[in-house]
Amino acid sequence: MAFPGWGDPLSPASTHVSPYYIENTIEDTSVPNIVTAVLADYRGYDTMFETAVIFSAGIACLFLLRRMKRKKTDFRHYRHMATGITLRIEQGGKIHPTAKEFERIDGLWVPHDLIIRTTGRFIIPFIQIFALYVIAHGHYSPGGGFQGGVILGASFILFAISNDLRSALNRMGERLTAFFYTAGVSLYAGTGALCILLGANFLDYSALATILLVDPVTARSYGILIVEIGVGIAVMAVMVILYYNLVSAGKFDEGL
Amino acid sequence: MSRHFPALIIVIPLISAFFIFAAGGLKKTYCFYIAAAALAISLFSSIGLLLQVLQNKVVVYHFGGWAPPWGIAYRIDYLNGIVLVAVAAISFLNLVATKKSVEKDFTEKIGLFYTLYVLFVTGILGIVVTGDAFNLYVLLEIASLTGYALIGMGTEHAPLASLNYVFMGTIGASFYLLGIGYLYLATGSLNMLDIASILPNIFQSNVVLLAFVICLTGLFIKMALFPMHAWLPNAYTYSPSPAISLIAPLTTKVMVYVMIRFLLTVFTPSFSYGSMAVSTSFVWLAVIAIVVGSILALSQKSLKRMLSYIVIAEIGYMVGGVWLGNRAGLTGAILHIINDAAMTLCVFLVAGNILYRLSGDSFDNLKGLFRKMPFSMGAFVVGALSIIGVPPTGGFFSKWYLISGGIAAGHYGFVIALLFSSLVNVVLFFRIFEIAYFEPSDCPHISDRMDEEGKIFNDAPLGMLVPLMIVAVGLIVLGIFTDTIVTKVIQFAIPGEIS
Amino acid sequence: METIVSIKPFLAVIVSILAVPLIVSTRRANFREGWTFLAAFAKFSIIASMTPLILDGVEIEYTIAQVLPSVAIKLRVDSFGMLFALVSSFLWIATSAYSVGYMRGLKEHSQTRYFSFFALSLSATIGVAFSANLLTLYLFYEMLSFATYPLVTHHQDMEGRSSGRKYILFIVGSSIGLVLPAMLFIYHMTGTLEFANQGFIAGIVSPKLIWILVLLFVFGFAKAAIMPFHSWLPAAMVAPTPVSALLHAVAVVKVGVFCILRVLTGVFGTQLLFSFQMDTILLYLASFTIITASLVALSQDSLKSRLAYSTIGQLSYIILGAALLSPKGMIGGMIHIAMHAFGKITLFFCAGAIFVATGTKNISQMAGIGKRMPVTLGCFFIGALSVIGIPPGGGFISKWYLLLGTLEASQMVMLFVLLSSSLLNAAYFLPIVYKAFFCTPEESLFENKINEAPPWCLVPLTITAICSIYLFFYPEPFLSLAKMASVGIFSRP
Amino acid sequence: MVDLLTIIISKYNYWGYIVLMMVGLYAMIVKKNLVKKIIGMSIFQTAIIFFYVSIGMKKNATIPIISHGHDGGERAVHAVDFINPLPHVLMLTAIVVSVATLGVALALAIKVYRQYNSLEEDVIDSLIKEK
Repeated sequence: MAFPGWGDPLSPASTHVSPYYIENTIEDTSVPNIVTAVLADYRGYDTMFETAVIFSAGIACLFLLRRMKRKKTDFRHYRHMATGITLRIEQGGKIHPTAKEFERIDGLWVPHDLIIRTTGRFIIPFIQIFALYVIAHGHYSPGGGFQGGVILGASFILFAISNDLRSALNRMGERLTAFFYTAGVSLYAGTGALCILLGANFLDYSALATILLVDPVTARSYGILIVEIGVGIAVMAVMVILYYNLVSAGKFDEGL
Repeated sequence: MSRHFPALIIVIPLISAFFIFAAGGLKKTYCFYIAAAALAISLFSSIGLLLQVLQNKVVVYHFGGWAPPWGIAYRIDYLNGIVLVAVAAISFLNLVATKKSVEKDFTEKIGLFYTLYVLFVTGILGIVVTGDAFNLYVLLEIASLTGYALIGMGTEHAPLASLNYVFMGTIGASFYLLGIGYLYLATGSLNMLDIASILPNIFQSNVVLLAFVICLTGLFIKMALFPMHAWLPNAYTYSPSPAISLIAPLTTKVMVYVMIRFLLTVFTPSFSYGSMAVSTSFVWLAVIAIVVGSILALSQKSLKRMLSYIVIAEIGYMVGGVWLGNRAGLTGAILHIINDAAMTLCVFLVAGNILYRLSGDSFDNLKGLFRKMPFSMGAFVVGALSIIGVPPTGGFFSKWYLISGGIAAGHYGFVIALLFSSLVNVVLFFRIFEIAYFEPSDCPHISDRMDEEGKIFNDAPLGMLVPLMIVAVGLIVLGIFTDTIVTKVIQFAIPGEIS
Repeated sequence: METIVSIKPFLAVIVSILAVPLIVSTRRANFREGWTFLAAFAKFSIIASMTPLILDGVEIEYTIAQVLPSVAIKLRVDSFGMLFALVSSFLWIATSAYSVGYMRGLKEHSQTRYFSFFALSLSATIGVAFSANLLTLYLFYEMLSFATYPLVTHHQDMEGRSSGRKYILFIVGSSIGLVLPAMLFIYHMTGTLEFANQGFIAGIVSPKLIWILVLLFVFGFAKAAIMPFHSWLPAAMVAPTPVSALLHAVAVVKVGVFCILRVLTGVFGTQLLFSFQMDTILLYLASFTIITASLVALSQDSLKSRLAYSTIGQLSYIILGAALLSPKGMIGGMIHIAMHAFGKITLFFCAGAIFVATGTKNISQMAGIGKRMPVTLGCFFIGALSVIGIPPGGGFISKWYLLLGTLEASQMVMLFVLLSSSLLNAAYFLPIVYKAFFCTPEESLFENKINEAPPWCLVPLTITAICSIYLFFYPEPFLSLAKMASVGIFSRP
Repeated sequence: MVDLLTIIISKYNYWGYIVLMMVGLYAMIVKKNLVKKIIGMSIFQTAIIFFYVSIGMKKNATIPIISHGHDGGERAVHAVDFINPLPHVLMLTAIVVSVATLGVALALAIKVYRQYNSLEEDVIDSLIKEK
């Protein structure tokens, strides 16, 4: 047997396992998007671990880069926007970030560009709406947790770029992000564990029928939705935390 | 609950990772205890699984309730049952043994460290237990990513070494993934048993051959077999000691396990050992690995670096034993996966204790250590004897099986290489004993205190010593119970067609 | 040949290991040595209590652990093993007493380590004596090698380290490099390693391979110090004298020859060796070593190294006796283990006593020492007689049997070798005694008043000297044990 | 010659991914700049993703989404009408993995830069040699 040609419908790849998915997805899970069904149910266990991979990537970056203490030697410049006086603060001290009339000036500081800011402000809500749509509508159209999560994360990153990291951190702080990606992954793993507690195998969503008060098939489709949401949250948060880490080299206070 | 052991082994550490991460933000002291509890549970359930396997040969678990090949199934038989217990036990012991030095090295980041630790263990355990070729890839990546991070936080040139490890590791994993792709192309399935049932009809296909070759290449890179070993020494030398005493015993050995799994289960032996020329040439590769590893180890000047070259040589032992393709050789290889993991853990834990007390692990720093750290060095002696291969330690018996496998296969190059490396190990370790024994310690260290005979006594704290002692005793116990392990478990792990 | 299962052999092995933690944990010197004595006496009494059974032709077995299919870590006490065990366990008592005197006399450092490793190596020795199969033999052989390393390097100076290096390199190198593969080959061919009176590889292994295996074993057990694998022995003489005495006159070297005899008889079997003319090569190896060692010994001025080379020669007597493949020769070889042990340990004790009392190591500075230490030198004379093989030294018996063996096997060359080497022995021992006693006052280097070594040294060496005379008159139970053993070995199946 | 050409044409997906893979390998082996190596790494992984996705392709079949919910399942579903969903699923995982690897690799690169103030391998090597 040689290599099957391009798009050969009789190749073993498309005749052995995959037809089962295509022909039984509706009966098994009532999810029209077969990819979503396979991703989150038939091979849901893989997907849980790919979420775990993302999670561990986030942790790894924190572990490698995050600087808990700052060096005593470095100093900061702050500019009082009203008067234009620039203060220099030694020994790593900082003006409280909520003090709006001061702005931080560092090596990466650029005078703010009105156009970029406003465009960002306009676009970001639409991006986020679209992201939520992609997550929620993964059952019926291309999309799902990962895609949606990445788009959602992109919206935050866009905000951080168009303004600066500090204001992004004010909106979505480190702890909040951490909470999100922990919550996201544990939502996934927790659903699986719940299935064990309900007496079925791990990640066997049909067991959720008893608490969701629906028939097992619909329960599977709900279960898929739940884990997709978990994935979405986790991916979004990890994208954001990766960005924070990498741009600020783990110091979380300056950056693009 | 015992029905869910296969899931619990993996899922409990995974879920505990989230709690550890949370605890790292709130109360750092909890992290260790959560991790210990999680790993204890997975150790417990792995032992339970082994007992189930001894009872009814094989345990299968369908995730999501989907039967393979459509769903992902875990399949525990004699082969991975025993490896599973070894992995779980080692990761648990190391966790307990390194508590103090983690607190010393990562005061800020204890939470993150333990999160990565349990995630790594999750990955490794998953690799051992899974029955799905692609699932194995994902778990492999979890283990690798966390491993990169743990190594990257080491001393000196650790980040660079770790980055090179990332490159090599990624190439290895990607090759494995590609091989799986070809298998999927040829069979249309990802479940190991299903693939095995389909392959015999299409053995002569060159797609299968390509898949075989590419998978092996990936695994060889991952297990640092000789020509692809370049990443290992630096990564192991500079990495933080509590991490390396976890990574060094597990990563490479588990990769050897995966290779055995592929040769025996996925590509059935009739295919794997089909061509004499191929297997012989692989044994010769192993011989080169053993000889080169031993010789390079001779030229090292610091403990951890020397040990990491010994690890490279040990990989040669196992790969050679596997490719001998006879019962004795395979028995030796599987036995050596367990013994070598245990003795690597032992010596690396000692290296950790030394680094916990001393400024460095270069040979000059080892002077007078037998006085200063008698218990650690005592354990080190046991580990060394096991690596040299002195009865009744476990190392002797696995070496025994490997050599008799070599004789049975009439492959005397392998036999000679094994004997040679044992002799080199004698030289290596007695050199260290001499230094640690005779040279007066000229560099008194901070917090050296005198005992009543006026000797400097400064061994590692009890919390680190007790697990180390358990490991050292375990080496001898493994040796004494070799026959039980072989006759009760390993001989069933090898398919009957191999004589 | 009935066999009973009893834990006694295991106890005999383990008792001195059990003493180690006690020795380590006790700080006071007296208690420490007390433990050593306790262990020594316990060991000896256990072994002695088994002797009558053995003399009745019973064999005692005990399986410690099943480690490989059809191979266990297993002890079996037979007459030959019992002979060796008796000798070494008895001499341990004497040596412990002597060690106390010696170590205290010289205020040696780290005596705890010394005594504990001493006990450990004794366990290994008994283990070798009682081992029922090749694997067990190998296990205890290696254990002995590693346990004696700290004793050899006791002084921790440059010299001690280099000789320690040499020691480990020769002993462990040869055992891993030669014995281990040979053992594995045999296991691969036959599937078993149990010693049998007639050997167990007859007819299974090809002649050419048997030649190789025999040589692997004979050189692999380098503790037997057959040339060219002998040079560790003189080097190891840097160790404290009691160590040299017990380990290099009794335990270590005798373990070497014991192993060789065991393997030749228990693995290959005399018929097999005979049928392949294996005896000739062994005989010539042995006789070469005997003559060369004796010649070298002549040229040594340091007393201990002269003794060392004489040991090398005497060990090959035993090999030669076994290689004659004749019952009498075998008996001679076996009891020579005992006789030479008593004689040589006396000599070493004397050397140590002289060193303690006067600090001299070299023979050239011992002129007239007899005036000062008459008892010591008297015992030295007896020991020398025994080693040379002149009545009333016990060595005469063994040499007598050896000569009978050469006649029995009609090996006239060997007869000649033995006789000439006896002359050489006389030539390198008697002058010492002669100079020590009969020299003109102006030659004498010592003032003419008696000033012996401390009694802790003196008593043991007199005891061993008396023993070696006693053994000339009553060579029991060793002779009967050896006879039983050789009967078993040469009994036609 | 012609049939060779037809082979190449009919199986161009394999050649495509092989070329891409070689580009990635080349970058990882030859380039001295660590970031370029990292880029090469992701190209390498992308090549494999491309290969997998190309496996899933089926001639005259549509995307694996059944156009109606499970209440109205009257029209029978035939496997030949939909392309193979499994490779896409696997590659979603693989993409995520490669992103994660990329993140960790970049983090390490930043650490390296912090340590040596350079990402050029030969510069770093010379720095190490000096010590």
